[in-house]
Parts: sequence; structure tokens; C-alpha cells
Amino acid sequence: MSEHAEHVVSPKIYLLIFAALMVLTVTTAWAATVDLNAYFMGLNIIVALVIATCKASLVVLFFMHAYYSAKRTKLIIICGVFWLAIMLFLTMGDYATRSWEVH
Amino acid sequence: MPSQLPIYPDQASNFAPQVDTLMTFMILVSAFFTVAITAAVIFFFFKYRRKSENEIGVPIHGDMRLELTWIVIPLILSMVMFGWGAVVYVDFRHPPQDALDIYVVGKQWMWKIQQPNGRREINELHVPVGRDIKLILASEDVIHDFYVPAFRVKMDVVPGRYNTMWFRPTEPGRYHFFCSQYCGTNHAQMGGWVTVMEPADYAAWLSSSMETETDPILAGEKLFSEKSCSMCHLADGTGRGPSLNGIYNGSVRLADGSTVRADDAYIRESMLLPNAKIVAGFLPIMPSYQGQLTEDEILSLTTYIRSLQSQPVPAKGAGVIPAGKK
Amino acid sequence: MATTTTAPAYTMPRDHYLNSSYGIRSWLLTTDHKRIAWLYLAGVTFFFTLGGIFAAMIRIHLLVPNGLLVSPETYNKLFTMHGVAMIFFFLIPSIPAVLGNFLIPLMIGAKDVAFPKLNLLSWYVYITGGCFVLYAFATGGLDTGWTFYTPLSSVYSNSAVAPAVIGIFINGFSSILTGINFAVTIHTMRAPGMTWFRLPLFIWAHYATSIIFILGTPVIAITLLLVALERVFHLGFFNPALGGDPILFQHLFWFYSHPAVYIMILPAMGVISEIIPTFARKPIFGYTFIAASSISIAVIGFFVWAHHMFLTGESTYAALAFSLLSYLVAIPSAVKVFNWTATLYKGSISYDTPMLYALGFIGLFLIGGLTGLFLACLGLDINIHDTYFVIAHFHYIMVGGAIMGYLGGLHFWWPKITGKLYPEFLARVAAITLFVGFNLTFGPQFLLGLMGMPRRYHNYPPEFQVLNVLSTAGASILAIGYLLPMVYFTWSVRYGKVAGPNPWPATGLEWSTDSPPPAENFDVTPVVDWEPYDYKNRADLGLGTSVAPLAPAHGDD
Amino acid sequence: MHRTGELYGQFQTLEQQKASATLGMWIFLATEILFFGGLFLTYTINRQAYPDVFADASKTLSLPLGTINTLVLIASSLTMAMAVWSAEVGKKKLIPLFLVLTLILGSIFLFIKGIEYHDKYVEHHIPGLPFQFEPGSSVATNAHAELFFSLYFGMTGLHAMHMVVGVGLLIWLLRQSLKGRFTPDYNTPIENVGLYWHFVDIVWIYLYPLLYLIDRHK
Repeated sequence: MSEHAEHVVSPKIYLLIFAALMVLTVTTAWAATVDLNAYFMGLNIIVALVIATCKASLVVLFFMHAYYSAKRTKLIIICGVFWLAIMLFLTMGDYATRSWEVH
Repeated sequence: MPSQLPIYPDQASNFAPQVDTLMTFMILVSAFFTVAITAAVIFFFFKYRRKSENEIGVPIHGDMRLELTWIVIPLILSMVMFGWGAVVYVDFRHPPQDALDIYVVGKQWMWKIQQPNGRREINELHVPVGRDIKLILASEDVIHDFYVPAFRVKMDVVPGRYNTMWFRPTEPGRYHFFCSQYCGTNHAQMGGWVTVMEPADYAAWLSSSMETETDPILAGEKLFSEKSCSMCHLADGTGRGPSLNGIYNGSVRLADGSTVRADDAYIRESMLLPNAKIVAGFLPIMPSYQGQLTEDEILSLTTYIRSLQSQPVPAKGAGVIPAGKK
Repeated sequence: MATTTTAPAYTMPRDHYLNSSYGIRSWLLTTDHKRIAWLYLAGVTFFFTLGGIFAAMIRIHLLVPNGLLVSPETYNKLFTMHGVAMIFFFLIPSIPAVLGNFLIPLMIGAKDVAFPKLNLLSWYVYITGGCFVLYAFATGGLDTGWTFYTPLSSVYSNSAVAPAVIGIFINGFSSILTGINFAVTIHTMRAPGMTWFRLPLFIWAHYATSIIFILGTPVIAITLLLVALERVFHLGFFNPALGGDPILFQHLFWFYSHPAVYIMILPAMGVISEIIPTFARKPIFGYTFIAASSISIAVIGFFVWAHHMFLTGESTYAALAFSLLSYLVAIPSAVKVFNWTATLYKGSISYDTPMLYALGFIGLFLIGGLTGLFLACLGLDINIHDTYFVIAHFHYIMVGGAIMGYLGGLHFWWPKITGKLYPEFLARVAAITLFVGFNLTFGPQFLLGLMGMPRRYHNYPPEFQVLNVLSTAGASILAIGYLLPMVYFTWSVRYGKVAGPNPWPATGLEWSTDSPPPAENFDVTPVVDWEPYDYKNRADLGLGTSVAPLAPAHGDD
Repeated sequence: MHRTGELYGQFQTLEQQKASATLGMWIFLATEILFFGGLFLTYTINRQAYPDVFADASKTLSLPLGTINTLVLIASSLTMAMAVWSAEVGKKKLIPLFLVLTLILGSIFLFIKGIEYHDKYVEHHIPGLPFQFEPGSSVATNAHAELFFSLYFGMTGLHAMHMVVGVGLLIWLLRQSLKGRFTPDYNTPIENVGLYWHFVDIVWIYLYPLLYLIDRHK
């Protein structure tokens, strides 16, 4: 097995991540009150989701130790996200391309 | 009961020969592989039967060339199948522009059909031979499916939206149509007959006396005032909503600068989700009628709006882009 | 048939998992994967019988155009309950939960699965889900079709939809837990020397199946939960009258339910991949290709679901993409069939019952798979979608494929599971009866589909009658084919000849321990130092010593 | 997996046992992604269909409460991570302390969620009950707003149920830790509950912008 010895993450890193998460939360709440859609349609939701993904990544990588984990664990995470992406994007693809139809 | 078992039913539309040729190709390819593999299995089965109790087989582990062969050849064949099928399907999904529009409304468990001139029939569909027919399909309740085996085409009839299908009948006659999407108790009874007629007969049939039902144009006009559409959509273009004269199948300029064709789907959407596409120069003030109009009523209203096609388009406040303007 | 003439007289081992403890508690509270397999065997046999009775009634009803037996309401309930019982409670758990549970630890040299208690819990979850569904069947039945299309299921149906979908929701967790258990077991519990590429192909197939269990099942669970909520609280997720979208339901439903077809067929393919080399006594042709094809079927299988929706009004572009991807998933299946056939070449083939099932499987799966290409073909789907062609196609896959695989596997491992042999002659008769009866039942349905008979019809125009009568006649033969094994398997548990540890003989680890195996599976932890399906270097099997191999061990002639 | 660090019969070594438990947990979380995924897809398609009503409905949610809850949940993730750390380095006294902190933060989250649900009840924004989005809103707007709230309650409700399960697990861990069961060699249960807790946190990290932050600028 490729399960190597456990890596203990120091509380300092945890605190750092926690601070980053707090900042990002406040940022996303603030960003929602700014009309970013004026610059580019849908920018508000894009910014919100990018920030959320940053936060989620920090939690997965450090709080959940994925950064220090075996390849196998990383593969499972990637599979979970990838399968979610299959479902979301192929379905949304159907809806998005309906308006391309020429009648 | 017929004495013979035809593999294919009558071919009565432009799609029937296309589908059947494709089907024959697929059957031939499949038959080849079925026969070849079955023959190989049976041959090996007897040729290499165990001769003695302790016998073992020859340890052959595999062969890369063979593996590649039976990956690549099926891949090529299946791409041919895909491509051929795609050609037929894309054709089927894109009705010709000048097709005859017939409305089909499915409801548990009957079909209501409305001819272009407003004549209505139930579980019967009359069409002229040799003419492109476009069916605009709507459902009052659950999902149905309009299927004519002799035409080799079907399409789901999905509540909450219009689906379309088309075909060109090629042989006069009477053919079964079925509901082929399970829709509840009497699903199996939800069928009827398509009558394909010579164009002259069809024209005569169309103009023969209307059945007892009310004229959908009149019904639509009545609804138009009952549902207060007429309060805003004034014919002379002075209302809070655009005048609908000439709008049917015309081009409409939207608030975001784009243009759309005011086909049935657009008119339907404008009743149900009016804010989705606002006509340029008007405010998004129309309330949604989703949940307040049956498919039947939408159809009557559309038929009425269609009857305004030839009415004079006002210079100001028109929905349609007037002819001559770009 | 000149097999097994001078079998040495074996006696049953003194201690094994069946006599390690007694009493109903020792079964209902067991954490032994072998006993849990028996619990599942009882469950799936019950649902198979139930579904079979529904099927028999359907076929009898369709003997005459206006229907012989029941009212339209009842007919609709019959085919719905047939589908629900067979798919969710028989086919999906059948091979994985019965044979997989029994064999996975034995095949990889482990004492048990990684989480034995979870394994037992899975069974109870399965039974709980089953009880909900039976409750629905008993109180008002279910008439939505097993596909539960909205808004028929969520608004218009008057039957017991809510308990049924909740039952299937619960049952989903049984699949999920089983999938987790299998995947972890295969990862962490392999005996020393059992490398990934020494795994039996049955294990690869179950690993692939676990992927679908894990990543597909949660989606159907949440979807059906939404349907239940929509129905009970009149919400609008999938109801267009309230602004919802019925096509979204179909996307969610098929995202799981198409891969679910691979849950049914992949384990059967795994079984066939065990049987063929054993009864041809040679290594399987193209081991890595068969293993890789299992995984690729599981993965690509998730990209094809909307080929069930070509005619719902999904966009043409989506239809093109999904059709193309559907053709890609056909390739790995074809690879398997070719490799199985090639394995027979220069084998030492016996006509034992499991082999008959395996060869029957190849033939039926071939037809089922090839007709799948018809349905994936956009231009043909506009004609044959939702007709009897579809019914025939998926029964060739699920009955011709999955059930032939299941029965073949049961016959193959029955001596290991019970320590007893079944009556060989009777078993061959049953196998042939099944094959003939199956083709008679479902072959005519292809023609019915081509002639335009839609599915789920309780009556039909008279021109379809001849083929329907033929199909019903075939079904009666099929029924005999199913009853026979039930009878002689039961008989053999008590009266069958003692099998001995390795009656065929086969090369897998499971055959190196006693039949039936001891509670701990192996007396000492096995160490694997041989390649899979290797008969040549296995002196311990006592074969091939007197007869020299026919040709040098080389691959390509 | 409970009581002590003893080796269970099916395993050969403690390492194998630990690896199996961890792997099992991760795979379980992968199934959870897809479980919530079905809801996220339903949400996406419906929001795409009715963007304006979804924005209006979103604005009736309390931004302060939602934001505070986000911060509370992230803080609970920190304390959970610290509990795992305490077990890993063998600070036996700290384990229950951090578990209690996590438990408190988790309960605060659920309490605030309860307040929000109650507000929605008062405002007649609970789907299935007599529902009125805004006085005078049209039938269709009402239906679309009800869709938003169906999804809101579906998603946050499922999330809250996961929280409740998490709280139960924390209480169980707390009892074990008070008995001194967890050591640097044996802490898989804490680690796995930790993984679960963080996962639930991640779900909320997405729910927060999707439900609370739709076009707040308008």
C-alpha cells in the first residue's frame, strides 16, 4: 500500500487557513453587493463560485489533509468531483444548446 | 388477423424508406457478427472438446494485433452507424420552413388536433399527400408520445413546452398512430388514425362544414378580452403592450437588440414567461400566465393571433418589425 | 458426455461456515460474508419469484388483442411492479450481493470483507427498502412504470408512489454500502502476492460495478426523494404546471439508471470470464483487455445516459453527443465477446453446465448488445424508441445476459457454496430449456417492435397477435427453465453428492480451500505466486501431467 | 471501529485496518458529493429558468444570519481539525476540549438555522404549507418562488440533517475521548468524523453563495 506515515499538520497552518477562510467569506459577501454583472454578464455568480471553490479547496487540502494524503485518496476526490462535473455539464449542455436550434 | 408477418409495416412517409434502409444496413452488419461469432463458438466447442480427463488447453495469453483489429473495426463500423443515423435524425429535427402547421394536443387519454384553418378533430389526423407536415405538439397533463409506425417517426409530447416533428406523407391511405410514451391507465387506448388524402380531397375535406365545436379563432378572440390581453395589446399600437397585428411568424426586435422570429414557441413563451424576451420599446410589465391557461387556451389564443397576421401593422407600437424596415 | 467418471469419494469437511453455529440468530446477526450471501440469496430469490409471477401474468394477458386477464389499471400495475421488483430488488443485487459477497474475500485470500457489520447492515437496508416496496404493492400497487416519469408519478398517478420511491431510495443505500465495502475490500484486503493483475476478472468486474454503485446510486436516491417530496407536499421540481421541468427528472433518473444496466451486466461478464477459462482449461485470452474493458464500461457508461431521451426534445446537439458516446461504450463490450471466443480456441472444452450457460450468455448478449446499437442510432430511434424492440433488447441484456450469468455463476460455485454437486444432467436440460425458451419469448418481440407495437400496452391491434402468442408460448418454456434449478438446487443441499474442494478443477484461490469453506475462509493466509487461469504451471491441480500441451505456449497462430 | 484500538478479525494488521477505514470514509464522501449533486443540478436548471424570481426570493433570506452561520461553521471546522491534531500528537486533555467547542459551534449553527426556518414560517415562505411569496405576486411568480424555497429547504434541510448526524457522532467521540481511548496510534474515529464534518462544511460553503448571495446588488 502507498499509505505512508501520517503527516501531522501544525496548528499554525490550521490558524492560517482559518484566517484565509474568514477573509474569503467576508469577501464573497461583499462581492455579492457589488454589481459585477455590469462588467460582464454573470460575473457575480462566477466570482461567488470561484471564491467558494477556493474555500472548499483549502478545507479539503489542509483541514482534511488531502494535500498530505496518498495518491489513492486524491484519486477518489478527483473522481467524486469529476463525476459531479459530468452530471452538471452534460445536462447543462443540453439546456444551453437548445437555443442554438434553427427552427 | 393477417396471414403474413411483415417485418416492416407500410412505408408511407419520406422518412420510411430512409429509416428502413438504415435498418437493413444495421441488420446486415449485426447478422454478420452474430453468425460469425456463433459459428466460431460452435466450431471451437466441438473441435476442441475435451479428449481426456487430464487434458489442458494450450496456454495462449493474447495477441495485440488481434485486439487492435477487433477494437478498430467495430469502432469504424459504429462510427458509420452513428453518422448515418445522425443524418436522418438531424433532418427529422429540422422541419422545412414552408411546412403545413398542425397542432396536436395530447391529454389523458385522447388527441386533439387542429388543422391550419382552425378545423378540429379528435383522434383523427387528416393530411395531404406529398406536402411537408409539421406537427406542433403540446400536452395538457403528462408526457405522451405521438407515433406513426407507417411514417417511422415519433416525438414525445411534453407538458410545459412545444415539441415539433415533421414528415411528408407519400402514400394515401389510413394508418395507425399510437401514444408510445406510457401516460397512465388508458395509455393503450390513446391512439387513432392518420388519413393521408390527395391534396384536392384534403382541401375539400378542410373546407367542408366545421364540426359542432366553436371556431378556435372566435374562442381565441373571446379569451383575448377575457384574460385582459386586449387591455394592453391594442391593435393601433397605442397600448402598453405591442400591437400583435402581423406579428405571427414575423421578426421581432428585442430590448437587448437581438431579433427573434415570433413562431409558436415564442408566442407561447411570451404568454407564460413574458419577461424572458421583451419587445424593444416596451416595459417588462406583463404578468405571467403560467398555470392560468390550458394548452387548449394557449392554442386558441395563438390561432387568434395568427388570424391577425394580415391585419394592418401600425407605424408605431408594433410588435413586428414592419416590412421595409431593418 | 464423458466427463467426471472416476471422481474420488469426498467427504464433507468437519468444520465449515454452515455448521460453525446454529439457530436463526446465528444467521440474522451473522457478519460472515458467506452467510450474508445466503441472506441475499433468499431476498433476491423472493423478489425474482414475485417479479416472475407478474411477468407470467403479463404474458398470459397479452394472448389476445383485448387482453385476457386484467383491467388496464391492473395491467399497468403488473408491468410496473415487475420492473421494480426485478430491477431494483433482483437484478441489481443479484450477482454482486450474492456471488460477489460470497466470493470476493475468498478470491483475494481475505478472511472477510473490510466492513463485515456494514455488510450485514446493507442486507437489512435492502430488506427495509423491500418492505416499503411490498407495502406499496399491497396497498394500491404502483402504476407509474419503473421509470417514474414525472409528472405522471408525482401528480397524476393514483397508486402508492410515495412508499415505493421511498423504498427504492432506502434500497439505494444498500447498494452504496455494498459498493464501498467491495471497493475497500479489493483495495486493502488482498492476500500477499495477489497483485492487481493477478486478480480474477470477476474481481475486476466487481470493482467496476462498485464504481457505479458509489458514484451513480446517490443520484437516483436524491432524485426519487425529490419525487416523493414533490408528490407529498405538492412541490414543483419536476412538475411543469408549477414551473418545474420533467426533462430534468429524466436527466437525473438516467444518470443513474443507464449505468445501472452496467451494474447488472458487468458482474455477469465477470462470471463468464471465470467460467470460460475454467472449462476451456487455459488462460483467458487478453486478460488486460478484459479487465480494462470492465473499467472503461463503468466510466464511459456515465457519459451516455441521455440516449434514452433523444425524442423528449433535448437539443439536437446533446442528442448527437450522447449517440456518439453510446457507440464508444459498445467497443469494450465487443472486446470482451471477441476475447471470450478466442479463449475457446485450442482449449480443452468440457460441456459442463456452467459452460453451457457461458456460451448461451455469449449468444444472447451478442444479440442484446448489437440491438443496443440500433437504439443508439439516432435515425432508427425515431422509429423503434418505446416500442417492443426496446423491450426485447433490454431483456436480451438483462435476462439473456445478467440472469444467464447469475445462473451460470450459481452452478459454477454451487459446489463451493454448499459443498454439494447438483444433478448434472438435469442442470444441462435446464440450461438448454432456458436458452430456447428465452429466444422464443423475446425474439418475436423484436419483430413486434419493428411492426410498431408500442411498449406498455394492455391491448393492441389484432395484427400483432401472432407474435404475442408466440412470445407467451416461449415464456411458458422459460418458466420451466427457471423452476428446474430452484428445485434441484434445493434438493442438492441435502442429497447432492459431496463435491470436494475443487471439482472442476479451477485455478482461483476460492478453490484452494474446503467446500464449503471454513468460517475463516482459509486455515492459513494464502500466498499467491501464480498468474490467473494458469493451468500449465499448476501441478497441484493434477492436470496435464500425462498429456503434453499440444503446442508451445505462444500467442499468435 | 469502536471501543479500542484492537485489531478486528478480518484484518491482518492495524495499518491495514486503518487504511481500510480511511479509504472507506473517503469513498463515502465521494458518494455524498453525488448525493448533494442531484440537488445542485436541480437548483442550477431551475435558477437558469427563473433568474429574476430566484434573485428576489434569495433577498428575503437574512444575509447577516447566513454569513454568521458560515463563519460559525468554518470555526467549527477549525476546532474539529484541532481535535484531530490533539489526538495525533497525544494531547489527551485537549481532545475533549476541542470536541466540545466543535459541538457548541455546530449547535449554534443549527440554532441559527432554526431561527431562519422560523422566520420563513412566519413569512409563509414554506413550500407545501399555505405559501405566499409577496402580497399580490402573480400565480406564476408565486410558483417560481416556491420552487426556490423548495430547493432552499431541500438543500439546507439535507445539510442540517447531516449536521445533526455530525453532532451525534461528536457526542459519541466525546464520551470515548473522556475515557482516554484515543492515542497517537489509534485515532481513526476522530479522523473520520473530522473528514465528515469538514465535508459538511464544504457543502455549506457552496450553499451560502448559491442561496444567499444571488444578485444582492440589485
